[in-house]
Amino acid sequence: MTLKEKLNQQQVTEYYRMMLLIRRFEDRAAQAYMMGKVRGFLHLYSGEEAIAVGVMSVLKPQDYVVTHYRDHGHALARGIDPKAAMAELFGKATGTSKGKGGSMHLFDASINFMGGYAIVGGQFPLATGFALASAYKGTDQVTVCFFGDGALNEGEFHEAMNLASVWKLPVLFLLENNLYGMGTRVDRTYAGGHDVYKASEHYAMEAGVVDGMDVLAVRDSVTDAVDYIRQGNGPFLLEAKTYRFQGHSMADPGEYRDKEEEAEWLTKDPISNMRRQMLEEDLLSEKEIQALESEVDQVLDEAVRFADESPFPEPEALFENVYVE
Amino acid sequence: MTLKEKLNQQQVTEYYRMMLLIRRFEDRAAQAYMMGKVRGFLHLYSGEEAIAVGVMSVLKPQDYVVTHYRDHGHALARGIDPKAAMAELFGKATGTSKGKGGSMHLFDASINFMGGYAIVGGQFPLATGFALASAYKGTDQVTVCFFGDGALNEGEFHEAMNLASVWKLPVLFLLENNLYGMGTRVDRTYAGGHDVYKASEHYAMEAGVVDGMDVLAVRDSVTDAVDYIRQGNGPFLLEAKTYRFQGHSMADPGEYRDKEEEAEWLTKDPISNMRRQMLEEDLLSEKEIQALESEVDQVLDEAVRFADESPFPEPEALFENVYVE
Amino acid sequence: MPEITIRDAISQGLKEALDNDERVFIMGEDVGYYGGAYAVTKGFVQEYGERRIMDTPISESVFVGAGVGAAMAGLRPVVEIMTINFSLLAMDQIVNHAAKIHYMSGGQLKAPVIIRTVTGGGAGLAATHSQSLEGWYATVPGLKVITPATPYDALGLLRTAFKDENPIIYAEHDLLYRTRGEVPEEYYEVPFGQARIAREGTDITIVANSGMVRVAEDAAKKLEARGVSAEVIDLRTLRPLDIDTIAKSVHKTNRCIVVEETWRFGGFGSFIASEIQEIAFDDLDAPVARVGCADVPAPYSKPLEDLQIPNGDTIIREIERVIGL
Amino acid sequence: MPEITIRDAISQGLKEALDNDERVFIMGEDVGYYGGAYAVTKGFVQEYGERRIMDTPISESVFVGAGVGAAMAGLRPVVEIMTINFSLLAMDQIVNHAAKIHYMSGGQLKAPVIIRTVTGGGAGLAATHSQSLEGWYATVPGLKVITPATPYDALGLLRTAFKDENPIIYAEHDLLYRTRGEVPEEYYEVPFGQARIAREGTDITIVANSGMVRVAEDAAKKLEARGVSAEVIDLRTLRPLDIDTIAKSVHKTNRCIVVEETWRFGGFGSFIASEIQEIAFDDLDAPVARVGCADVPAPYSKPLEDLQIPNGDTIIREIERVIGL
Ligand SMILES: Cc1ncc(C[n+]2csc(CCOP(=O)(O)OP(=O)(O)O)c2C)c(N)n1
Ligand SMILES: Cc1ncc(C[n+]2csc(CCOP(=O)(O)OP(=O)(O)O)c2C)c(N)n1
Ligand SMILES: [Mg+2]
Ligand SMILES: [Mg+2]
Repeated sequence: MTLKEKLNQQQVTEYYRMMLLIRRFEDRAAQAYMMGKVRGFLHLYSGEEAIAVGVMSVLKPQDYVVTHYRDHGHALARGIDPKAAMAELFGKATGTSKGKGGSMHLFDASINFMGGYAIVGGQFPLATGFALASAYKGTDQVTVCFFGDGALNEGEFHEAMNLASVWKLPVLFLLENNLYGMGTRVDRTYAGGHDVYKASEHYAMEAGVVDGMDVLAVRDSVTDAVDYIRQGNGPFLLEAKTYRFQGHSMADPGEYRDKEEEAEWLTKDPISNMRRQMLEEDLLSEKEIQALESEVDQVLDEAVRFADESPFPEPEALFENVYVE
Repeated sequence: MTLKEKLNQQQVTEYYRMMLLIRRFEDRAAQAYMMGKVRGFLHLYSGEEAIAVGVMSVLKPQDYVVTHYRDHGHALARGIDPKAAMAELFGKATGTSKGKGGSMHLFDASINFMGGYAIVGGQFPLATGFALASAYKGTDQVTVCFFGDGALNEGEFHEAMNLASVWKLPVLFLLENNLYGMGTRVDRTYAGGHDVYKASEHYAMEAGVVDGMDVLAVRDSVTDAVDYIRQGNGPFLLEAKTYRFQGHSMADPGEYRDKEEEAEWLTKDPISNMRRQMLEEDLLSEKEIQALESEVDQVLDEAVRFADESPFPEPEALFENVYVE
Repeated sequence: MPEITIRDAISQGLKEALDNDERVFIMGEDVGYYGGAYAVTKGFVQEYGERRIMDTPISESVFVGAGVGAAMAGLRPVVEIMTINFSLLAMDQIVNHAAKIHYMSGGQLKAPVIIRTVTGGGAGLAATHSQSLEGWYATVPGLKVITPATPYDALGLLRTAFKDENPIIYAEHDLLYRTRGEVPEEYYEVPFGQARIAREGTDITIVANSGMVRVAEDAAKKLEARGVSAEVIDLRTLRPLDIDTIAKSVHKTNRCIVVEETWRFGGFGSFIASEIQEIAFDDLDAPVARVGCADVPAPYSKPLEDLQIPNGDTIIREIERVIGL
Repeated sequence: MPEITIRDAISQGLKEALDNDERVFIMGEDVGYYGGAYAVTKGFVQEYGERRIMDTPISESVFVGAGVGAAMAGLRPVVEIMTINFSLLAMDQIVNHAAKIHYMSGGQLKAPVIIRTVTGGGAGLAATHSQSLEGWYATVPGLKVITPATPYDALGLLRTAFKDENPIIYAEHDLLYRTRGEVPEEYYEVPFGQARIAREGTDITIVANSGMVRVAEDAAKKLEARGVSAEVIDLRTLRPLDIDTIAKSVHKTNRCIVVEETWRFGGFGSFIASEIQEIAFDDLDAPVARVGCADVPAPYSKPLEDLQIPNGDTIIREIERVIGL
């Protein structure tokens, strides 16, 4: 199906713009990391943008989003301010968490972006809790819980899937299956094989699978899943097939992956493919696209400048926010 | 099928005798508990005897057995000395663990009875370890890991099922589904519903289900499962449907169970049913059975006397066996 | 003033909160139809219904984390972990999530969850079921740790807990549930971080908490018979910790012994001892002494268990050894 | 003598064990084709094959427990937990199982497993990834806890670990991997429970371990410039703990400060401080001082992180404050 048939121009522009913003945000973050401005572990979302953007296009403001450490894409697509996000990566006082969380722990409570969590699987229990709160209050909020294929093997995946199903909680478990958990391919660690979404049968849960390199496909699948959940039917497991275009983190040369496999996935790049399609369908002209791209660059120039120029936290900040007083 | 067609007289006698030994061991333990001679939590295996006896009838001496805190039945069926087991319950120096483990933590390394563990689900990882060791060494040992329906919900169940399947470990996961984890019925906590063994599909594991109130049925199913495992095919999940005839522990009045449900299950008593069948088929006469029963009582008289008369551990024992020197 | 048990005091506090605050609900293993393993929530599900009294699957990590998540989403959950030994399975959710979310989010989010659990040994439950791990939690910034020793405090501290906006470990000692004491009918609260002088004295300060308070009082009585006047301080809360009250007492008595029911080797009491010798160095006529459990896993057998856990005589012996009174 | 890094020393120790003892194998997340998150096992899977170098699913509880089980079944597993922060997910297997099996079985079973893990902060990984939790493990009877600070010790202690029959936590500091030092070509071992005088001095004893040893040495250098001669003691192992060497040193210096890289509030160092003031009360010219991390979750931002973790100046300030040197 063409883009045109499915979307209006504004949507096309928005999705493309957001995917590009994420990709280029990651490029900036990587640069800053090389320059020593970003510390710790830095995990890039490049290649997986269609998922975050497709998911967020469906959600309402009151819905909850929670994810793991590879969280920039989810945060940006959900609407975090790129300046504040970049400042957080730079460890600055103007960062989303005042420099306390860093890349792996982005938060923005104002948009119910409930956090990136760096303990693999740690977000599962929290997600059931958000969903439990919604059910308890009787709202129609949905919680989206992003996780990776590596997290499938943690006990918390099982505990959360089971609890969500028994209690019919309004949560969408969104698996970003990029085939690897660090250096280990999913089929070497996960007994359920390649079609992971079938795990849901074990939990009497509805499930589906979608091409995670196609923002429209993601949007459609998530629309169905979220409708199902919002109608009070309980949880849903959606598997998005995807690939990360970089190493696991900046520290990872990524030698364990097959070059052919990498090349094949690169042809599925959600951004360059959407760009080509927009041109083919005359949705946007080359010039319009370039304008959009340079607008994104400006936003990111601004974000990096803001992050660079912002002050580090004052020493007193060390002791703030340990407790709610 | 009749008993006769399946077993010789010696086997019938053995199985009946062992089931009875377990039942009456539990009765003695309960009495001793009331008299304050057994402390802590005491969980009786009464009603579930056919499983332990059926399983152990299949195993070879070199196989490993591991279980949870409701462990007397497994230990006795595996061949633990009733005297040493009872002494352990009494906290005596002559107990299997010199009084250090108690009812929930029976061990007998000499028969590869690797322990009862009181943390629900705690035995799963250990079981994969025993099986891993066998695979690593290239022996044909099988590990049997007993667990309850309540343990299904722990993350370790998932982690162990997955690991065992991915690594094709020689382990039989033996679920004793007695419908309740303490006071909570399995269908209130487990999304997979009543036919729990189907969970195995998720792990690409073979599985089956058996009437846990019928020692022959258990024996047959376990024979198949163990053959499958010993041939190097990997793990197997076997669900035995059963019921505990007492409360969860001595502290539990058991008010949460339906009286009709209880009455119905009592009609499935593996011991009285086998007794009746033996008489009907003329396998043993009433007199022979009574002789056997009083022999069992003698063994238990002796066990209780031994436990009673044995000394408590000396104070120095407190500091022994903390470390291997 | 009416005399009630600690069990009743806690039940009362929970009911008040359920009655007054619609955001409050209780979840945990067998808190509903079983009535709670220690009967604290007996009758609750009948009174408040399944929406507010939720039996969970046996899956400590997910239901503790769900409590944290629900708290982050605006509710006031009370999560019961049946005993503190099982909290090891939820430790990641407590230490890496509950305790850190406020800080990592730069103060954007908070997790006001009350985690009730049962601590202590002495009931013949052996090594896996007799631990007092609250000292570990007390070392984690972001958590508060409450250990009531009287009905008055149990209720007063619980009321404070419901007003506090931070994650709280509320540890109830298994052997104290039947302890009786006076509780006023008028409303009162007991603030966190204010130790209680359980008994006044002039010759030595005995610092204790939870189950050890009555042991300390026993020692104090025996010392009195010898003409030694001991002051007993009940810490009430381990974090916040009221060092001032201890220091003030030691300023008067010039001698101090810290008593706790966990392994003396590395126990939290050593922190108190080390703080006191630092703050009150010039006041001390003798080193600060310490009493804790013998450095072995908890044994099952009664005579051994009696040796492992401190009693009044252990304290007196230690005072003789270290302080020479 | 050749100079090598700690990373190489550990690799060498592992290879020796793999070469000499067929029962030794290594398992953990990404220890194989990725080469280990900290590259300690780089090239191992190519050299020893998948049978002996096993990539596990991300499921800490089961693979740690499988190590315990395999050890109980006669093997000598080395289990790598990528960082000690993730050990919270395996804590039940470590604390309730590995540590207690020998005792609970009355000495029948043993679990000689080496759990290698990475500890410490300072790398900008923020609150969930910067903890030093080895002090908690050190309080658990049944475990041994090893914290090497030099290449010599890393190798020598590892060799000893392979000869020891108990479960061992071997904690490697993330910032020490590149630390270089001399390591003899001849075979040697470093026994457990024997602290090392890292630097001799006469005026004050600084007790440290792991990453804090070089920090202590830095302080000592600065103190020397002021004319204060500091003795630095490297504990090497937290359990067994060599209190004698410290006491002997304090007998000479009459002053002591204990430094550790975990929260000062309740840190294991307080146990050392409290022991020293007890044993060496009459030797002390000033209270035993303590330095640890600021009582907050680890912040991401560099200036804050630098404030949270002790450095040479922190130690000197504390000496001035408490001891007044
Ligand atoms: C409990 C835990 N174990 C291990 C790690 C180290 N670790 C960080 S990311 C990762 C791989 C996760 O893979 P996956 O879930 O597939 O997510 P992806 O990185 O592919 O997006 C590992 C092992 C961790 N952070 N937490
Ligand atoms: C980790 C953990 N959580 C909770 C408990 C308390 N507990 C002991 S037995 C039990 C129920 C287990 O039920 P199931 O597995 O079905 O075994 P059954 O008692 O029916 O044989 C519970 C909740 C425990 N021992 N360990
Ligand atoms: Mg992945
Ligand atoms: Mg059950």
